[in-house]
Amino acid sequence: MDRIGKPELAGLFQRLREVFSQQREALIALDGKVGDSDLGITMNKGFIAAHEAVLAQLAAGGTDGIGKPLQMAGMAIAKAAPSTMGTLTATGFMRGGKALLAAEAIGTAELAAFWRAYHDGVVERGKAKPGDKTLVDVLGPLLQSLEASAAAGLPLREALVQAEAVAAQALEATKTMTAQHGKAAVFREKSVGLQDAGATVGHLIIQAMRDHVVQAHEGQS
Amino acid sequence: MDRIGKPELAGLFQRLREVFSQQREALIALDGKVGDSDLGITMNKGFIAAHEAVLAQLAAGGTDGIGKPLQMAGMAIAKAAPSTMGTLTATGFMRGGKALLAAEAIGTAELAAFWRAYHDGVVERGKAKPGDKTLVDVLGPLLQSLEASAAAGLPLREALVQAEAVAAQALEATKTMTAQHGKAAVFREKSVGLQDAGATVGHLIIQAMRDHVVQAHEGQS
Amino acid sequence: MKKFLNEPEAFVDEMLEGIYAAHPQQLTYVADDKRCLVSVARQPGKVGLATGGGSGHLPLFLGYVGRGMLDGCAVGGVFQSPSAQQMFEVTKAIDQGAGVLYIYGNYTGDILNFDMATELAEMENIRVLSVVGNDDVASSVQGEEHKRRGVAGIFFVYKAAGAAAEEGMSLDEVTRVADKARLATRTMGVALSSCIVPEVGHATFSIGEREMEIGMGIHGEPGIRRGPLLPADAVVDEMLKPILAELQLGQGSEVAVLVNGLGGTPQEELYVMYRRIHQVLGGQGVQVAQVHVGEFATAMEMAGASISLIKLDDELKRLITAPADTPFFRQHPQAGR
Amino acid sequence: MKKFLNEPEAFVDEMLEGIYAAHPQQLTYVADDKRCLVSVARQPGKVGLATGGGSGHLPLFLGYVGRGMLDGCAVGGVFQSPSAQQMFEVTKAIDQGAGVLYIYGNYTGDILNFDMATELAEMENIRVLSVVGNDDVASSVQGEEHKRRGVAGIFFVYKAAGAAAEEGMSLDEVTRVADKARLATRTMGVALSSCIVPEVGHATFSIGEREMEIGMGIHGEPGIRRGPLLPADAVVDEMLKPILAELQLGQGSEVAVLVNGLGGTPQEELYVMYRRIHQVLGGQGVQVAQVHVGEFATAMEMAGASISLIKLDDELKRLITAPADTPFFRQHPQAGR
Ligand SMILES: Nc1ncnc2c1ncn2[C@@H]1O[C@H](COP(=O)(O)OP(=O)(O)O)[C@@H](O)[C@H]1O
Ligand SMILES: Nc1ncnc2c1ncn2[C@@H]1O[C@H](COP(=O)(O)OP(=O)(O)O)[C@@H](O)[C@H]1O
Ligand SMILES: [Mg+2]
Ligand SMILES: [Mg+2]
Ligand SMILES: [Mg+2]
Ligand SMILES: [Mg+2]
Repeated sequence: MDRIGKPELAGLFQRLREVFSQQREALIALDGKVGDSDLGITMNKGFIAAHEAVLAQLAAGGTDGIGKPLQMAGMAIAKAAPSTMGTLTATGFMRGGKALLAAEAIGTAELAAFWRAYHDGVVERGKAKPGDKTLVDVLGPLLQSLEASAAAGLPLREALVQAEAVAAQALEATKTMTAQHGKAAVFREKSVGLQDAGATVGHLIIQAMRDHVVQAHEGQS
Repeated sequence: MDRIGKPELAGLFQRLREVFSQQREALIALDGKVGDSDLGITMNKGFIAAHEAVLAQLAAGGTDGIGKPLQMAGMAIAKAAPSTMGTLTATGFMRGGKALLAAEAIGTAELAAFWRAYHDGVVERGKAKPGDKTLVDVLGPLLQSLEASAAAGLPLREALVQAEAVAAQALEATKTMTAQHGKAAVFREKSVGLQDAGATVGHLIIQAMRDHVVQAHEGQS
Repeated sequence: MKKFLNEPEAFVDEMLEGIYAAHPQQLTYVADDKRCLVSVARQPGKVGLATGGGSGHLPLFLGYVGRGMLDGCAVGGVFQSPSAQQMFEVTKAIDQGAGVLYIYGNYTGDILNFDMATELAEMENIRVLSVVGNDDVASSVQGEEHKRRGVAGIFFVYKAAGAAAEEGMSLDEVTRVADKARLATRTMGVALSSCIVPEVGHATFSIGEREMEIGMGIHGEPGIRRGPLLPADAVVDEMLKPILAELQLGQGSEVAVLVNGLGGTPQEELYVMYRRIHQVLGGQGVQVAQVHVGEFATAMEMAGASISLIKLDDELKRLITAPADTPFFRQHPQAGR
Repeated sequence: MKKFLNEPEAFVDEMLEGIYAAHPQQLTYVADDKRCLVSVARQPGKVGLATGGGSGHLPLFLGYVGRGMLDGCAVGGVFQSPSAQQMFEVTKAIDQGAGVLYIYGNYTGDILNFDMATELAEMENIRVLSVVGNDDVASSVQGEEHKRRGVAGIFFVYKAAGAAAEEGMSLDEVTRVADKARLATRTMGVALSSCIVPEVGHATFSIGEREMEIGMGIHGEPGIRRGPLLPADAVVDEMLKPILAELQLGQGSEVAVLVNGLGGTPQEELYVMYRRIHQVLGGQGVQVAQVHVGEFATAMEMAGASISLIKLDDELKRLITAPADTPFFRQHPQAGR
């Protein structure tokens, strides 16, 4: 699979829903260390709503591009999970979807455009800088990797494998940072050594995208 | 010692104070089973106040009979311990003291008169009947014993030894009764098998009187 | 013992110092004794209303001293009766020549002392009557109502009697009203955790992590049954059952409702309970004229709640909805629900 | 989990059903969404005041919707922000053409959503301004006030802004007043036990049987120091110190005081604390114009308390003491302390 077509969004969001259902307790625990333990709950809710919104949008048919269901997913997350990460994730999907309103399917270039808009939306709303130990610290490297892959004309599968690896590394790097935003910020030094919870969500999303494409690919070959 | 004179009240109330200080936790525990755990606290407070009131009354001198300091003890208990047992004990000492206003010292006849008034005051105020599992179930037998001793002309020491024994037995008998009054009443059947807390206080008072007289006697002999 | 206190022995007096410091325009004390609390305002000719009882139940008892409710309160130690002398001092201070009504809960210690205080007051030619709250349906069976404890429902008795006195009714009339309110009120409680008496220093009773006790009293007196904590709706249904039966509520009856937290239960949960009460009453065609949800009669930090209903006639409705302004309870004119 | 609830997921909506059932003459909702709560009364031409935030803090946030305070509130899940859409629905409903002021606490989730809601409102030509409460001195150092959490002190901001809107001030004026109240307010909290989020089902944090945490936030955010539970007076002294220093209170300053229970602490203990506050303020010649003791901003069943002070000038004093009538806060005209 070199492109994610509109109908395949159902499977992708099904996977995202499953991932955040499986990761519910782990994210609760992670957010519990320097936060309020809600991340697992909100992400779980958010991606249930996102999956259902995507299904509804696909069922409605219509000739919209692939961006529309992504926007709808974002709006559903905004409604179902209005926490920090919920709102940022919602903003990400709404902006990313908007960038792909005219696109038919997602190839490497479209994926880079999606994550560019996603990243910029999150930064605009949350005002976090690189190194602040947030989601942005995964989104930045992830985006650079995808833009490089797009420039190099890499197929979607390779681009995602690389991007996931970069995101995993970037996630690991958040351990050395000191939290500057949200609930974790008050823990200051205590947050050092811990992996950022929001960044973990960022990584899980790209990981799910990679797994979706890789698996579909394996199914094909 | 065949009579308790006015100056010896200081020692008697010192002893009562000590008894209720020592029995504090035991009475808390006893009242805790079918009550509110306050009995040890209130009796402790009550007899500290009674001792001090008696000392003050004795220090003031005056030619009053032995009843006056006993009344003052009762009033002090009323103020310091306005619980059920505090108020009943206060009523007992006030009424008992009133009965001895003209007496110079306490012999067997005076002791019987004291406890007659004590008993009647408690019954008038609390309206408990024999068998209701209250203080009254010790006061009744105790009084009968003392009145019999007085009629028989027994010396104070013997009268007290007998009265204490009767009270101890009567206290034991409360175990078979079902509580009808106060906080214990709601426990009904659960109260069966347990020794009544208020009756225990009645027994402790007569026991302290006996010990006071017996010990003074041994000191003399 | 997780409490904000200094010396446990000083707890009640320090609390009272805080009360007087916070409400100097409304509350003061007499006889040089902080535990003899009276309203600053005196209304000449008005029947005096006094209450009294142990501390540890705020807003009970002293919190309802103020305009439209009570005139004075004798304050006891935690879960302890105040003394007869203290009650008598309050009585003397609030009597305006029209006599004084005592409204208090059915506890032996309080009864003994209020009886003594009545004798003291009568010696000074102050006419005193008493109404003894016994709203707790869990504390004794029907036919033995005189053995029942007084709990949160006494709030309605204070409110009705207070408004009646404010209207200028005589002592006998105010007493009639108070007694009518008492007879029309029923309460049922449920406890989830124990309280701690400061001077005792440990929990009054123990209860399992997933247990509740239906019918428990506000000092931890035993209830009707202990069992696994049920869903809120089931708990409410069980609590309402005897209340509805005894008050003989039906189509067209009108009530006021009090959902009372015992001290450790969040208000959110009380509203979850009220939701169910409202459903059940609505289902039976019972009209709700007024609702109070919050803390009205607590047991220190006990987790738990009680539900009180008062069946209203026109007179009680008028009095219950009349304005009031006390440190712990304020109701604007024309306060419906 | 010792809670009165049915399904944990239904907790907030069932609580809201209880709220609407109990206060039908005061509160209703819009957009067919119970979480979009608004006052029944509309005052034409008045600046609209909206708030919003997580549930689990009653009376915060919705409890202050009513005459003399707020017009609407977007209600979130327990400790969760409501959504931007919900805030926007409330905004549309309460706007009377004079614009809307958002007053809410400084939490990232709330900020993100209120910012989104502002954008939505502006697209509909509703002018919206925001004042973000950040009264918690424990949550960041001086000079970094923008990082501080908003806690119970927001009550004073609501009260001042609500009275200002009631007086007919413009959006800019009401905002000026709200901001003045915000800048004049400081809060410090202390926690003795954890709370339980229904959907999580266990304690948010653990704390020793004889420990306290000074400066803890109302969601269990870490405080300044954890240590053995000290006597109440020492706790109060430690809490007051930074407040007094930052507000630069001295001889002749005038303040209003809020002693707030976090949910599991008996009111008796809050008054023991107020006693000490009164002593300390009196010792420094600070005048107390008004005192509130009770629950104003809770953290479910958390045992603990917070102290808030607002330094008053004539304008703030007038607004703070103006009457109010909301489901959770009533103040008669001419209410002094
Ligand atoms: N201003 C911000 N910009 C971007 N990400 C942020 C910001 N503040 C917090 N985050 C991210 O949000 C995560 C916490 O998310 P969440 O649990 O939803 O927060 P909350 O429970 O406080 O609403 C953090 O781990 C961090 O990655
Ligand atoms: N009406 C009554 N008459 C006589 N004694 C009573 C009566 N009611 C209770 N008592 C006695 O009081 C004891 C309890 O005393 P106390 O702990 O002071 O009661 P409370 O704590 O309820 O005020 C009981 O064990 C019983 O002996
Ligand atoms: Mg979180
Ligand atoms: Mg007792
Ligand atoms: Mg007692
Ligand atoms: Mg959160």
